[in-house]
Amino acid sequence: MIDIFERSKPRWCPGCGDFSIYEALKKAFLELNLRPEEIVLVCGIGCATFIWSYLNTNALKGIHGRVLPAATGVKLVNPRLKVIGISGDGDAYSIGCSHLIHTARRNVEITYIVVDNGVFGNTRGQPSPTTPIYSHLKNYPRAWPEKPVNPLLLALMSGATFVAQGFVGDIDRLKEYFKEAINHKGFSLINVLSMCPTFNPVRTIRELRERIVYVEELGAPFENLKNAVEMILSIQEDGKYPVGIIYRNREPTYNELVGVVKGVDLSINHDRIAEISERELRLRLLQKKYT
Amino acid sequence: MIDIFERSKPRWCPGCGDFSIYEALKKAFLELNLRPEEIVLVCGIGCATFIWSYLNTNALKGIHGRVLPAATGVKLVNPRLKVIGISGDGDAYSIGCSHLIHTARRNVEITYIVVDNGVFGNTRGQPSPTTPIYSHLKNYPRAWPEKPVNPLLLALMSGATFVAQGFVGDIDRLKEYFKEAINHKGFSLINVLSMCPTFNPVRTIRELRERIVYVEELGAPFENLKNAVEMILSIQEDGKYPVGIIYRNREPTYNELVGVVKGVDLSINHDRIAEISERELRLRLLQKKYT
Amino acid sequence: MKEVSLRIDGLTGQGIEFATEVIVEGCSLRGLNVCTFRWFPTIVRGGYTYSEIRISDRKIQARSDKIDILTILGEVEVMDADGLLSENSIVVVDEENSAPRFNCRILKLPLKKTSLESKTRPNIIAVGFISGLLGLRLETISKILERKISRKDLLESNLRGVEAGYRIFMDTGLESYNLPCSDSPKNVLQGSDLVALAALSGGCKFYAGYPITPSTGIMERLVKWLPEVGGVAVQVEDELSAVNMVIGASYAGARAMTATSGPGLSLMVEGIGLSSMAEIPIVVVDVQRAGPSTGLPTAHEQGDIDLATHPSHGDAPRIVLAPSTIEEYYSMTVDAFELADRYRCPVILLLDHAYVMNYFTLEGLQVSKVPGRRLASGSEGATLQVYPNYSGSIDAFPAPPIRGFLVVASSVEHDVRGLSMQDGRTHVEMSLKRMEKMKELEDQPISWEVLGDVDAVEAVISIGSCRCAVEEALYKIRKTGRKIMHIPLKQLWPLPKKLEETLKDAERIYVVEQNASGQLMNLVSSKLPKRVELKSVKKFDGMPFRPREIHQELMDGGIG
Amino acid sequence: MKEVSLRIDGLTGQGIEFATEVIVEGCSLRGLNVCTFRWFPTIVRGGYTYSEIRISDRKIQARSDKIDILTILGEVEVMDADGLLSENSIVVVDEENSAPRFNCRILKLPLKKTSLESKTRPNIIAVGFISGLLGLRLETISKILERKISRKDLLESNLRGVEAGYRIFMDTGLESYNLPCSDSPKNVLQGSDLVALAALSGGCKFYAGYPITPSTGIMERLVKWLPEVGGVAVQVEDELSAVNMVIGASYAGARAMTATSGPGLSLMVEGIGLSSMAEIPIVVVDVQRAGPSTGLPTAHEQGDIDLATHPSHGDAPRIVLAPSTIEEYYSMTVDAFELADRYRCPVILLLDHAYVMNYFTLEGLQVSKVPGRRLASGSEGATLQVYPNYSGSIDAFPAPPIRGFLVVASSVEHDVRGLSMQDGRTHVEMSLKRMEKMKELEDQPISWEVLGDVDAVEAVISIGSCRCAVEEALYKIRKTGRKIMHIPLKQLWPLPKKLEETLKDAERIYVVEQNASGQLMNLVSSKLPKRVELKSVKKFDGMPFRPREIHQELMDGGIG
Ligand SMILES: Cc1ncc(C[n+]2csc(CCOP(=O)(O)OP(=O)(O)O)c2C)c(N)n1
Ligand SMILES: Cc1ncc(C[n+]2csc(CCOP(=O)(O)OP(=O)(O)O)c2C)c(N)n1
Ligand code: SF4
Ligand code: SF4
Ligand SMILES: [Mg+2]
Ligand SMILES: [Mg+2]
Repeated sequence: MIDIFERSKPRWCPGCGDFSIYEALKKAFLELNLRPEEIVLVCGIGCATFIWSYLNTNALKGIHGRVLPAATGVKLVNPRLKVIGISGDGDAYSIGCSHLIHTARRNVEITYIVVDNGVFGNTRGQPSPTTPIYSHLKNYPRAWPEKPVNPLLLALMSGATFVAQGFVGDIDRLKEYFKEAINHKGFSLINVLSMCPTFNPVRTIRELRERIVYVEELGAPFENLKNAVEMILSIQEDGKYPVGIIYRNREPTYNELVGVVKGVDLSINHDRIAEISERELRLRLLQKKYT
Repeated sequence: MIDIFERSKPRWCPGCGDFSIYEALKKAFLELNLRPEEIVLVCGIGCATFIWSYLNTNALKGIHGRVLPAATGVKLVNPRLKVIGISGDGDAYSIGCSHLIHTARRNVEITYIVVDNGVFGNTRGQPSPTTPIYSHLKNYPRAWPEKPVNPLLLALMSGATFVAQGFVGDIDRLKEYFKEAINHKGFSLINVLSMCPTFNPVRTIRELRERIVYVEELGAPFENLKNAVEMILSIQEDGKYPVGIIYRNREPTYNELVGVVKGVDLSINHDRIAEISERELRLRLLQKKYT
Repeated sequence: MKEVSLRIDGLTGQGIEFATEVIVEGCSLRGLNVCTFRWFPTIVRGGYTYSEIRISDRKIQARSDKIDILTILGEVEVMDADGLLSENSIVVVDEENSAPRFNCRILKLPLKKTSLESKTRPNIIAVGFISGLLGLRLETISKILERKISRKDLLESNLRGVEAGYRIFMDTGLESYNLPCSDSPKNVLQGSDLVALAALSGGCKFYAGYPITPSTGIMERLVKWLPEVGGVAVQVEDELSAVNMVIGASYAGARAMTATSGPGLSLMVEGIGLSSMAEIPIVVVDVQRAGPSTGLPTAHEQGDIDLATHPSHGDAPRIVLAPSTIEEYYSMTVDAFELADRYRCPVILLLDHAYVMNYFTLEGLQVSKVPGRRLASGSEGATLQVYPNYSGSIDAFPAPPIRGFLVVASSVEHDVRGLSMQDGRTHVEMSLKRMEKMKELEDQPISWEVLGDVDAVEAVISIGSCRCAVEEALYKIRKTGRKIMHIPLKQLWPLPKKLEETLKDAERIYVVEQNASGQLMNLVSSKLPKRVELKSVKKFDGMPFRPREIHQELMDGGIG
Repeated sequence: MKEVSLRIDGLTGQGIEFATEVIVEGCSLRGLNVCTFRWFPTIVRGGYTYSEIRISDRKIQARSDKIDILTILGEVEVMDADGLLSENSIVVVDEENSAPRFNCRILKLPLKKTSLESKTRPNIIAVGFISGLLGLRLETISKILERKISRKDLLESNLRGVEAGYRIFMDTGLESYNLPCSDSPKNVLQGSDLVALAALSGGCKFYAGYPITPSTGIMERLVKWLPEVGGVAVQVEDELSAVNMVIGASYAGARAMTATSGPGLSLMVEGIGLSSMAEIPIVVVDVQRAGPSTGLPTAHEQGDIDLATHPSHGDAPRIVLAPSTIEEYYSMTVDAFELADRYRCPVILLLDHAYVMNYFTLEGLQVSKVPGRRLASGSEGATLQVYPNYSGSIDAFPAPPIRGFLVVASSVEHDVRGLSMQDGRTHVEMSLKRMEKMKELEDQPISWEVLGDVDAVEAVISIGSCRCAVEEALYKIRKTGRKIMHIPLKQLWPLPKKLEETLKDAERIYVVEQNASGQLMNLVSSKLPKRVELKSVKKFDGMPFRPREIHQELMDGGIG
């Protein structure tokens, strides 16, 4: 079969975790029977986001950290499009952190994939918000002085209705999470534990493999926030990483909440506008009500 | 006694919650025997932040949403200064949201007071990130479509080492929280439940009074994250607001972590610079180590 | 021209805005033209404020050179009144307050006392009094109150108050101004109404914004109106989000806009560059306020010319427009959407605080019927390009999904298909292609006008709302036989070639603008003849020009 | 002048940077001058890259006009070599790769095979070969490797590889270039070393930044060096945070700086306005890269002139400097800290990718001994003001705590004490006060130079690193007797008055810059004589000018 989703041969460093995400995502698209035209990849800046060059879909390659606002604009206007946001951990949790929180609470129907390799790969090796405190990275000449962020918990606390963590060492499951997330009505965050062999010596696939805990076996996905939070906290206390779909819930999406379930009406209705104009021009002041 | 902390008579709308915060903060300063010169108020933009005009201390009145970065700069350079950040809920959780998360995880020794009146007061009545979903506010002509943020949980999840919630209806306790926060070695967030009678009809002092739960009685402050989170979630599930110091912990501060416990050495040592210059100019390339 | 100018001074929270609205409506219902200006502070209650209402039988869009009736509601020090009061002016002050020392007729009236009696507030009593003085009928004012106030008890006390105020006027025995009232009402509105209406007319279907004075009114209107035409307006977390969301919406097919003021424009700069590079059309409205930084957030200034005309790192083509009349607040906002789509680039509309937030009579608005955005369809797939060369017309816009065609828009350098290209040659080609689009507008600027004597050797260049004050000043000067042309410069970027051509024989040029550093002067100075006498006419005290201020500058012998 | 130019082409990940460093060090240890240029893509592995090394007995800071030795490591299509190779050039290619069709001496060598034998990589074999060709001693190269590589096995394989490469050279029987080597080593470094060192010298004690190519090197150095002088450098969450943190640090008493590139500068615009309004000195380094938007992030361009010179809404005084030689990367960075403190405003240093990221020989650096910031003390309390008028010298800086004095700095309009003022009069006074500071620099610009024939009627204006390429081109032209003056414009804002004066009799002016829209031309054009022949000399393919490119433009008859 011709690979309809391959635009060009991916070119990451050998051993880069990004390849697995590319594979898993391609498979998810194929298994969901999606057509390239109905998918929009909204990408930030960073190695992981290069995926827009390699995957054959529509793409809006934006600027650093602004994936979610741009993706929200796309989804509000045309919800028939499958909107997939792609960021690295720097793009999502450093410069883009605020948008994650606000997009989660709006519950915009976006599949947000964050490739978390614990480093700024593309700028060649500085610590990222998921780099563990006291790490020594290649291009930061001192021990890193910050506690890492907690993306899963931040998303949950902000009202995300689908929160998962994937692992590049397990492409099949990753693909399943992607599929579930794409089918989810609402905002989904999938933080994908990945690695950057070129610049992040602190995190290796072996180390990751040893530290992951599949949460299915612990009763996930939960619909109850408290259960999800407790589970994550417990697993993290043991120095482990939860992997799987942790939380899932159906709540009104932003398109539903702001009244554009079918998207924006792109045709222009001059009569309607004339009516509004007539009403507002003539009666603008008289209309204003004081109580 | 002359009020050394009063610069000029405060001018908020009658009934505004900001007066109580002003009073509580002034009292906290007095009871802690602080001198105006050793305090720096770092303020954003919004009604609450006008406090810099009324309180007689040093002040850095910055721009909207950037209180915490500016405050971090001050504290790193001179930790002998008591650095108090003041924001409204819009300043802190809307435009400034990302800085809250990153400053919390750095554990910068800043007392961050957020006056949470559930509305953008200063721009005359738009919904803020703490406005409840479906609210009708004065200057937003439709029902508000967003779930509110969860400031206490966000701060906790980000690693804040002191998290409290105050209530303007109880100035005495508020003052105590402020005092404890100012004395805390690390980042402290005090979210103060307040109201804007001019623009926020949704939140009244009566309603707030009915819905607060004092957490002292529930064993707070906790040192254990899980306990704190569970308590907040439980209280919120009941539609109530926890009030009190919820969480407190001693961890290394950012000044300690980056090696400026006593602040930055402001004198210039030309010999030391010459040494570095000599070393780096001559041996720049030879020094770089590959492994 | 018959006109009366009145002003109400007091403190925020005293209902001066409400009083203004009622009087403005009253005049409008009686067929008069109005134009207002409000000075107000950032604090919501208790700060010094005043409201100026100019009433005339002619179209007016500038401030008045005089105050006929000054009503002082609070215990305040009246500012900005020097030389505006004459012996014929009437000053109304509450009998309990200290009377100002003006050389005119001072009336000490029982405003407060009467308001207590009628269980309302002094502003309402003042409205009654002023209505009488203006010759507005009590029933007109009552009708307005009835439609404005829904709470019954409140309405009743207001009606009582207005009547009482009216009665005070009757008791003074003063004569009403003899204004040419009629029974054919006139439309009155704020600039923000026009911008929001024009957005609808221009086919805007998506708005995202973050509140900031003085732009917030535009968002408020669109949150209400856009859903009525199948669109949507959202309030977002900050300006970074706003501009990027608008870009996403436009990529997906909708004409889209955001509005902000200086600090927000500063934050949007990176996004504006993305719009330019990815060739995704957006409209960014910047309602200027006094800077720099937070500055005087509720005051009028034209200090964003510099930033708006240079709004990004790199070579990022953009269009910057500055409408100069209230009518152009409508027409040029529509233009902005058309130009954005035609040239696939950001269009920045540089607006004035004074026009956006105040009231103006508007008549004979030409409602635009532009066709909106035409979307590319799958049948065009074969010839379709994401980044075609500019064709001289508005191409069909490629929004996903298009059968057989993928829309790849990108912030990194790309070829015509949108695919990433890192070689220097593509960068050169595409940079030139992007810039090429600007040439047409250089040659055929939008809304170009030369007013007055086109062959004069004296010329005025003005920007935005300065135009109307300049025209009033020139009206007087021209009557003396002095010839001056006036170019209200409305397309700031790209600068029209016509500017240089038109001015090539000018010997004396006045550049009129409202900022301290002469940003308009800097912008145009390379287009002006070299050995010309140049005079920068600036005002930057937070208030719009009055005609006489410009008049004086134009009459001053000394230039240079 | 004796010189050799070499280039290594291949793919990222093939160790071309390492090879460059070793050769550069080798040359430096042997007393030669070098200057390099690296072309590289955004992808970390597998993208086309090349490294150019120009070696000379004289000081050089521009690219070469020729390639003497071209080594091709990967299977790539060689770019940007047109007209640079002559019959005397040597092209080295791996015997397993396809040979390019150049009209010069092609050597197919067993680079890969040999590298496998010596358990190292082809880049090392190439280094050995090239060293031989350059006449560098094998022991020099070995010494370098010993100091660079700490892992023993790696070092050994590298030493083997270099030796094997050297042997290949010997086997070819080629003659070494006869370069004037010596045993007195020369210093070599990157622009980022100089900027970081100058920050220390300028008294900088605080750095906050967010990584972005090509500025990141400056942060990396300061994270290491600042603690050694009692300061601190932190990596923060974004550029908004960086600029505001630096403002906070400066308020608290420390000279402070941030560094970024175009996209980051765009995000810092609002903060730069705060620095200007609150009169808190900061230094913002912008290492330009090719835009707009993300553009070509690893390429050289001078496209941020527009934004840097108009970096805020409102009237926000600022200083913009663009050093033009590697030596000035040091001296003008020190100047930046001095000027920021003297005028209490933001200083933007506009730097070039090519100078920041490449290697240059530096000799005789004048180490600055500026006194750093002087802090105000309590004893001055009585006369102290937060916002004094500019006094003509660097005032003591008021940082809290000061006994008996409160430091109130503010983004909103304020009086001299920093207290909020909302009246128009204060705004006018303070706006003028802020702008007044810029006048001195207009009259007495920093680092003003006119090179060559000051009385010539032909002139070149250049910016940044273009200077050195221009000077090389002019060197040839001047030898023919043609007189041209050259102004490397280093103070972009405020524009020096001297510019206009110096050029008033010019008849033909070339403006040399590296961007598509002619931003420098736009900036200076109002200062140029009106009836002058103007030629814009631009290059914007992501690479610095070569002297011959400028030479050709200056020799072209057609101008205009
Ligand atoms: C405004 C802005 N600041 C900084 C950069 C530089 N930059 C590009 S990618 C990146 C971070 C990359 O890290 P991450 O998001 O984790 O992606 P990765 O490369 O690791 O996949 C940064 C800081 C930029 N492009 N824009
Ligand atoms: C960059 C920028 N955007 C927007 C604004 C306008 N603005 C001023 S204060 C404010 C929010 C006020 O709300 P909050 O922080 O809750 O403070 P409050 O007035 O309620 O105390 C906004 C949006 C601004 N000053 N700067
Ligand atoms: S630098 Fe790291 S993240 Fe980037 S492609 Fe290479 S391995 Fe992957
Ligand atoms: S508008 Fe609201 S928040 Fe602002 S001063 Fe008035 S009551 Fe307080
Ligand atoms: Mg990463
Ligand atoms: Mg608020």
